[in-house]
Amino acid sequence: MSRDALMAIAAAREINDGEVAFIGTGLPMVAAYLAKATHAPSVTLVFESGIIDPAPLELATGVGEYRLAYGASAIRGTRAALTLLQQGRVDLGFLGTAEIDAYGNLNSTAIGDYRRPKVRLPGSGGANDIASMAARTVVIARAGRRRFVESLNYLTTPGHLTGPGARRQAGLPGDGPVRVITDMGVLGFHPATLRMRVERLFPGFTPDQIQAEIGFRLEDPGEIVTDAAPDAETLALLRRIDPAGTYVKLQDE
Amino acid sequence: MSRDALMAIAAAREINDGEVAFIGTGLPMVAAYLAKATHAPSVTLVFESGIIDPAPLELATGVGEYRLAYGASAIRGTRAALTLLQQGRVDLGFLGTAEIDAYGNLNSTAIGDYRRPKVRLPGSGGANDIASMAARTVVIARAGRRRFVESLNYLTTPGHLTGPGARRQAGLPGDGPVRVITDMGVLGFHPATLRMRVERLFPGFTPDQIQAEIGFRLEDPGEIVTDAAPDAETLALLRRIDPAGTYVKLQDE
Amino acid sequence: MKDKRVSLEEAVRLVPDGCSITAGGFAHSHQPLGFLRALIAEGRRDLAIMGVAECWVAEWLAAAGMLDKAWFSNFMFEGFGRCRRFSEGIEAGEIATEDHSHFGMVMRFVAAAERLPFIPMLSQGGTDIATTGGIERPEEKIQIIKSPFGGEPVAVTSPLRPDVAIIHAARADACGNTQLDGATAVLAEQAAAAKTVIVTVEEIVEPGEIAANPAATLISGFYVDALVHLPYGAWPTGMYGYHDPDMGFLDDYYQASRDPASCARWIEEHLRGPADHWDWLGRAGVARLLALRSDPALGYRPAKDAA
Amino acid sequence: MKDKRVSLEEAVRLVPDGCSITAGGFAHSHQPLGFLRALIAEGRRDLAIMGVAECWVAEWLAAAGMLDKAWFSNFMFEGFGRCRRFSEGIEAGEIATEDHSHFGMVMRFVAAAERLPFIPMLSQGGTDIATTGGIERPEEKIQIIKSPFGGEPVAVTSPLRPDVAIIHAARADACGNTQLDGATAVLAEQAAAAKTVIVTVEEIVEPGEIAANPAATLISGFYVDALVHLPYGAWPTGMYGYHDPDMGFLDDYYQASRDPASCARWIEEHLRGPADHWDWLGRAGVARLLALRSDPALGYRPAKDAA
Repeated sequence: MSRDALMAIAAAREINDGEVAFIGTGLPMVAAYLAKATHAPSVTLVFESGIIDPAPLELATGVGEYRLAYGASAIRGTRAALTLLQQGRVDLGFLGTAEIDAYGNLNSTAIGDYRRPKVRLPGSGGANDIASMAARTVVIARAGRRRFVESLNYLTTPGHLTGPGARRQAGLPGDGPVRVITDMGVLGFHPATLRMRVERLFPGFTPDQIQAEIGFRLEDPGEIVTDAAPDAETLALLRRIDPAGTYVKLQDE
Repeated sequence: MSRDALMAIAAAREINDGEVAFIGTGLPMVAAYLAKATHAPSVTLVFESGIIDPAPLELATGVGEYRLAYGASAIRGTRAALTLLQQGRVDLGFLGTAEIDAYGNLNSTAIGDYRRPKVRLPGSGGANDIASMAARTVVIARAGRRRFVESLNYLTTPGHLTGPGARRQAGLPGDGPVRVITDMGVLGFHPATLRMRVERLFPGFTPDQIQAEIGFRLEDPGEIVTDAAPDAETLALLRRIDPAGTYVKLQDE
Repeated sequence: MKDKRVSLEEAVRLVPDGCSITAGGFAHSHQPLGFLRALIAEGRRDLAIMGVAECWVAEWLAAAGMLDKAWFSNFMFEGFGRCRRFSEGIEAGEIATEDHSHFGMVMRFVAAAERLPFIPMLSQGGTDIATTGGIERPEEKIQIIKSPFGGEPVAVTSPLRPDVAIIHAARADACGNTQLDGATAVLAEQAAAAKTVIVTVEEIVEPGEIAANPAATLISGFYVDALVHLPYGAWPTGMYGYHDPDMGFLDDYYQASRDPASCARWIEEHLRGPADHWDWLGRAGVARLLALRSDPALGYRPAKDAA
Repeated sequence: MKDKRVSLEEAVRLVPDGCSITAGGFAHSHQPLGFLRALIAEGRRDLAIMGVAECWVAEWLAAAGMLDKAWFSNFMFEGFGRCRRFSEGIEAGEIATEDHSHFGMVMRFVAAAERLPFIPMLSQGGTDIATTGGIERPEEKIQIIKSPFGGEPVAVTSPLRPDVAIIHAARADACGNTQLDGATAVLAEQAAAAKTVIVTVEEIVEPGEIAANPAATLISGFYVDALVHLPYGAWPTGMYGYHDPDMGFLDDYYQASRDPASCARWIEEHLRGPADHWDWLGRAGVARLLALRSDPALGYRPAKDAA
């Protein structure tokens, strides 16, 4: 069983039927089509390029890629897509990141000083907009102490900022991140502190193994669920959605 | 010679070639097509319905009328059309009114108290937007002491408000009215006071005759031009644009 | 997306007494008059309208005695004259008003749709629209503030959210992905601003027909709460690409509206009389309706062919 | 409207040293690379980019040593990785930056286009985007203010106006009424915000062809200062409905860009080497270009047919 597959299945689980989900390239796209093929047939997928609700014949390799446009019920521009976020029409968005802190704040801008960075990263793109304005967000990030850090080099994308109440003071309408899907299990946020804690484990992992890969102290968990291994039908679906394993390899390398 | 024709010709004269003009129903529409057929072939006409730059085969009887859409280079909605005004893309707009004061402020809302009016009029529509945001405007209004009043019942649409500097303080980007075309001649605004004065006379009229039909004292005029009677070619064009005399009768009744 | 199709009767039940409505349309074009007739026949009270140019909706609600309040920018009958019952209702103190420019109304809808507590705009400042309230206190609607960047004065306006938007469009798929041909008026902004959205359409089509021209989709299905298949649902106003306005029928109302008693009889006979939408259209007659049909190359019926 | 057609050489002269540019495009789609190649061959210095997703424009300007400053939201090569010369230029302190979210950039363009001294928006607040300036002082870019109506905190951002917008589109008439098929990225907002607008197009068509689908007109002619007929003007990025991106050619650059010296040679050979647009395309070869052509039913080239 690959970690990719477990992550994609966990991400698909976050999508409820009938919702509007804002989707980026990569694993979230595979997860979205997995959800649509299973428990969420009437989910509406929105992409920052302005493509709404497409029915692509092949997996697209980007949100602006032409094969993604096929069968779309509406195609506009980037402003229109992002305005859906500001309108509160988007229930759920997915995010990736180079760094993440205990409140789920993300850095995809720079490592080192902003004006003279050690590594310049691509920048927010739509991530800040999704994180600010979608009703809720899910972060997808492999565990690791260089990614899960005590203190970000740069806060690109808001999680819960400094904790309860901080998002409202900053004028952000969405509720922020509800899950962080790692390659070992799924983290959530403690309702009182809005800091991260373990919620679900992938088969074979323990909370201590996750903590060892996280650069800050996780809150004590509540009840923890351990996922069962995915069934053959789900894996077959993943294979059909991403036949070349472009985003979701079914075997770890 | 009809007063309609003189007014339409005077209105057409206000349109310069290459400009973008925001046009309403009625006499301004006839004037715009007269200008386009003569000295301003590359004027772009914009209508608040969202129709841009059409080439109608027949005179339309409204800015949202379907025959106006024919040949348009772009069709959008009302927000897009009005946004052109906010963008500063509109050089010139035409306005009509029930009441007008010495500064070119207009009332098309109510006669009497606003909450319990003697006569309820249709309301601003796009007029306030055109008057606020077009680079300049031209008002078309037959002379008369009940129309040209010392004090408006309600200020719907900004002219020069209370005089120099007032538009900037109210956040209005356009320069306001430059002409008021009556059925006796054309009024302008004194550069120092921004109050109305006579600029041009239609054939056979005197400044005193105009003053007699105006309910406030006009500023002393500068140089006054007296228009020549329109030539046969212009009248033929008017007839071709508005064959039924819907908006511009060639003979006074 | 989900199937949004319901019957006209079910859709009418989404408009309760006392609610505020906004309706699509511009001048004599694509006003949702088929729906409105059913609403008037059913009977409602104390409605408010929040409108830009849906003159027929405002007028018929006023004439039916169902209208209490109006937030609006311009209601008049192009080519005829004033909306008589609406205007006289205001003059009689029966309808309270709040005036705006067109852009002012549109921007209030946009602010409501986009969850913005205010939105800056460059018109309305300096006028009685900004300083004379009819329903709201003026400072609740428009203020002139200084830019936090450069200190320049600029008008800001507050959001305005209708309870229900009622829109007639050309076509939609079953999920409510909706298209309209020709000028689109304020439909997208009205649908995005309202809490509940009812769409009536000339045609319900397969999703593939929407997807064949996805740039023309004006209202995505996730905005739509109820979708009703209602051919000639704009009649007697027109539908670009389908049929012209029925100027004769509109004039018949306009003439009746000059007098309150004759107007009341007209409303009773024409709007409350028909048993349903088909009876409403049937009384006009097939020949009359088909004579309005558009020339497909022009999108309208040229004068020489007019009914 | 007026005829806006000029030669590529004339259009390039509209971009002076030291000016700020914004360019159309999204990921590997419709970036104005034909124009950019000519600009790089001609040589400019101290340019600034104000961009949303025109990664190839930013990267090639950086690689050619022509880029000083970048106001932007995200530049990366989807499917490849970082924009190496651009990123390393920042790391070396040669390119100053000002970061935004996509919506933040778009709203600054909208504010500039609409003459608004500020515009409210619901993202960017609470982050280093709002508090860490690279070119501007942070309080010049974003502030959190209280709504004058209800006192709620809301972020406002200031306008940002590029000197020149460079856009590649599908078709235009001679007056510059411009259409693009597929997702339209930020083209309309960029064109409206910039002081000077240059459009290059696959096809110049009769006005009637634009008027046949007037709802698809993205940029009206009065926004356009110069119009250049430049087939394959997006190549090696793609053009929806015309041709796919040339992933092989893009990868060739990406591999070269890993090392400054090999990258400099690539720029010299491929961008400064060709005599003109036709030589630039000719070196790629007709077979290669035609192998990218879209399947008209799909708008792209399906994998089984890919070059």
